[in-house]
Amino acid sequence: MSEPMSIRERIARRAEKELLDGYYVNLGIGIPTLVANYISPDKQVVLQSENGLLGIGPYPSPDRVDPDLINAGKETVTAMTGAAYFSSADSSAMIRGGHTDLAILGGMEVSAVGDLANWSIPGKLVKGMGGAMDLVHGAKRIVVIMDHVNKAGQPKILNHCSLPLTGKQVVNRIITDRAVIDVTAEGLLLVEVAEGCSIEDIRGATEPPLLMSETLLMNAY
Amino acid sequence: MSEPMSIRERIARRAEKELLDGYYVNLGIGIPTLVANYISPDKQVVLQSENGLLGIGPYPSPDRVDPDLINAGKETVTAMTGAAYFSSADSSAMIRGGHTDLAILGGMEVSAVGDLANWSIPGKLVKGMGGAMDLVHGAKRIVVIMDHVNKAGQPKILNHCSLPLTGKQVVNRIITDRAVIDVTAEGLLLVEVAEGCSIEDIRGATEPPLLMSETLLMNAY
Amino acid sequence: MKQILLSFQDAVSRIPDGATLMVGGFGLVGIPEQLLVALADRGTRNLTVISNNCGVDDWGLGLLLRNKQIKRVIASYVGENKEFERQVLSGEIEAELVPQGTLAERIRAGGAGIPAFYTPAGVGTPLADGRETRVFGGKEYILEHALTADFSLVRAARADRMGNLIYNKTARNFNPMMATAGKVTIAEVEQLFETGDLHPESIDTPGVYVQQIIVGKQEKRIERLTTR
Amino acid sequence: MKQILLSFQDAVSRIPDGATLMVGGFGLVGIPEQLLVALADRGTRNLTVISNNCGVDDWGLGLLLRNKQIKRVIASYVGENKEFERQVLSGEIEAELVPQGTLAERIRAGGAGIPAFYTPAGVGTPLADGRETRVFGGKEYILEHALTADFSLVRAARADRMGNLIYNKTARNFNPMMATAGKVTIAEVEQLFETGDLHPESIDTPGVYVQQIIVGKQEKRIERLTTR
Repeated sequence: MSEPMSIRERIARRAEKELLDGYYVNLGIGIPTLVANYISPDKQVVLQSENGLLGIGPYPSPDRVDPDLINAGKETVTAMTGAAYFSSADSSAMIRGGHTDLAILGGMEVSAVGDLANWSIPGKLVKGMGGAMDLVHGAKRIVVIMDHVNKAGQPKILNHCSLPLTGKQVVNRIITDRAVIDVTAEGLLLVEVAEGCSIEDIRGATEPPLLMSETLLMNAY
Repeated sequence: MSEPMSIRERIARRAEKELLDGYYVNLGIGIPTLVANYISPDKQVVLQSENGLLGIGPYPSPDRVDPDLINAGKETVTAMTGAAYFSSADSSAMIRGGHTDLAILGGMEVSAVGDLANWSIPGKLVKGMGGAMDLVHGAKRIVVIMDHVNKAGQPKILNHCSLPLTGKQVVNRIITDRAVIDVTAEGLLLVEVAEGCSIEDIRGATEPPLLMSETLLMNAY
Repeated sequence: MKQILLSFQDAVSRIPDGATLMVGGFGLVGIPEQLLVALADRGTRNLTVISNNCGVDDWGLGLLLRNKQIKRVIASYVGENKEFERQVLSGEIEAELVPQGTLAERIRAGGAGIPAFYTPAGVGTPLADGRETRVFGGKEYILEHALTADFSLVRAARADRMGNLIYNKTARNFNPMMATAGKVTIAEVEQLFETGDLHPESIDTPGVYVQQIIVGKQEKRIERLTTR
Repeated sequence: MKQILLSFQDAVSRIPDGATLMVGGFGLVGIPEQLLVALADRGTRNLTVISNNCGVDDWGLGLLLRNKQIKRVIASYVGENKEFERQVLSGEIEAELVPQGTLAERIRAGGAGIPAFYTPAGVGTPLADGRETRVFGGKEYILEHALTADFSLVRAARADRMGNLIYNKTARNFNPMMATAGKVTIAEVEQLFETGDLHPESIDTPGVYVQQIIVGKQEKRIERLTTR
């Protein structure tokens, strides 16, 4: 139990650095939601929830749980001071209209050109796209966080996605337990390598070729 | 001054009969607005204002004027008990979406098939269509109230409108100082004649041919 | 002024087999709990349900799924509802999965007299297969059509006798748009107030959109209790 | 958190000649009074203005009309503004008259990432000449495109430091949509509150839409005083 937790935590801690002071941010369901736990107190970041809340606060103490107050992952939450509630139509207008600085989403597969698949495995799993298909076109920047390889050890960063897409050419950055990779016009660019990994490890676990950043950071997180 | 007032009053009093108990109604600018003054106290009618109010109340007493509370004609008004405020987008959604039982609008010209012109006289007057073009398609029933003839004594109910249209085939009923005329699939149907007018008077002041209602009321109002 | 219903049995009795229903809520939050219980009890069949998701296996729309009362679902998320997922995968239920923002906007359009609009969500995905797309300002969009329903079942915290509704926190979600897009909107409310007791500037759903009101005690089951 | 401006001169100083502005209000109600006075004083020219109407001859947008600072107007109503009507008839000003609901919806679409939608308003009128129309469900509709602006100038009753806005009564009108559709939205507010003083369920415009706030004393001139 402790090892998977620490991988999730490593990814979440690294992803937190993507949140800049003053940002409005949408965190997807799953590991992305965990990022909120690591937000530095010297940043003012406002978290948006698709179900109609701008300003998600911390999880409530047990005596302050309000069953009518949840995030998009259906977890009970609180609202921060200065929050606002609105309908799902207003919420998606906010997302689609480009008013979110950053969305951090989970991923099943990401392609060399930034295609994202994260909502369905034909014949096996129907998760539903929820708000992800709106987010990938609406948020100003899309960061996907996921394990670098799947349970069978196969790459999740592929030349072409095999699963049904969530959006085409929408991902700006991929953060995994092993590396940070940017999607650029020239191709995938390796910008950071996690502690304990070599460049060759990353290359071996990533299907498309990787360009090396001139400012590549080793042991970055 | 007293004669034009009494004509306006006659039209408004007759138009009031179009408002049924429980109706949501939009009254256009001008004579239509006057209709509100004659609403029978035994009917519950909710008046909608395009600028974002459902439940227009009476004009305020001088000491209760709120400059932020006006109707679509920009007159200071009050809100009735049980009113709601909303944006112009929500207001037009309410109108366009078919949630208004009746709209009473002023008219410059109405054609034999129910075309309405009421927003512009090319080269002479630019009034603007305001909410009328939304109302003529959104309200379940459109009643136009106007003088039967223009200042030159010429018919305003015409075979074809000469002025720019507000909407095509949108009018259900015309109420003038002289008659009530329904727009039907067979043509214009005379249903009521006002006091002091004969059928021949109405025919002479109306360009299209008129069918006679089997229940035609003389001296109706 | 609005019809105040006295029993949930009565409230759902006019919903015929084969009706199209919009059902408010996101997860279990803001769902018309007792209307769904009554609908499950009544056994109304062949329903088309438009809702963001389908509750859990034993509560909310999950009750109707379990009884196989639903023929077709338009939703954005199957999530953790195992029975819903099973019925979708086995083809027992027809499911149209729609991006959440598109679903919300299609419902809003239905209530607002907008027959169709363009949105970027779904472009380049299997959702766009065979669909009409169009480029505006160099970007590709999909044409989406409005949704309406025979009945909208919504849940509000407060109502007055004019039908004005106010929702609590994130229980607002899909309820306001659905209230506008149902031919008949039935509001299940926690509390009914006299007209004038609700502030006109705080109304989320003006009374014009609500045809019937029923007061219902809410269990407000929690799907994922998360605390500090 | 949001930038609180201290002078109206400063507030309008970044609006360049040729800018497209959305200006809230309906008649004189809900207009950003002092921002317009400052814009008239500064003499910024060749403006494109999107607003429901254009104030009166000596107040609101009328001040800019009088100074011939406006090149083009997109509005739904000229009404009783004589100078506006004179400039439109003489061709001194380019005026695009748009049905009020279409104007409101185009602005909402601009803020909501909807590039275009269909509406029945204007079908069969000169507004439809040369325009793309389409039949849905046997009824004809016009394709309308979204509107956005370089700057949106809105007026609210209350704001907090997060930029959340609450409007007063019918002063809400076009302000909420315009706040969403401006690249930079400047909110002229009657009162500024500390964060937390406004109720989260009563916010009309969430702070994400507001970039700058300025507190302004409002004259609230009345166009048509009507009393019992």
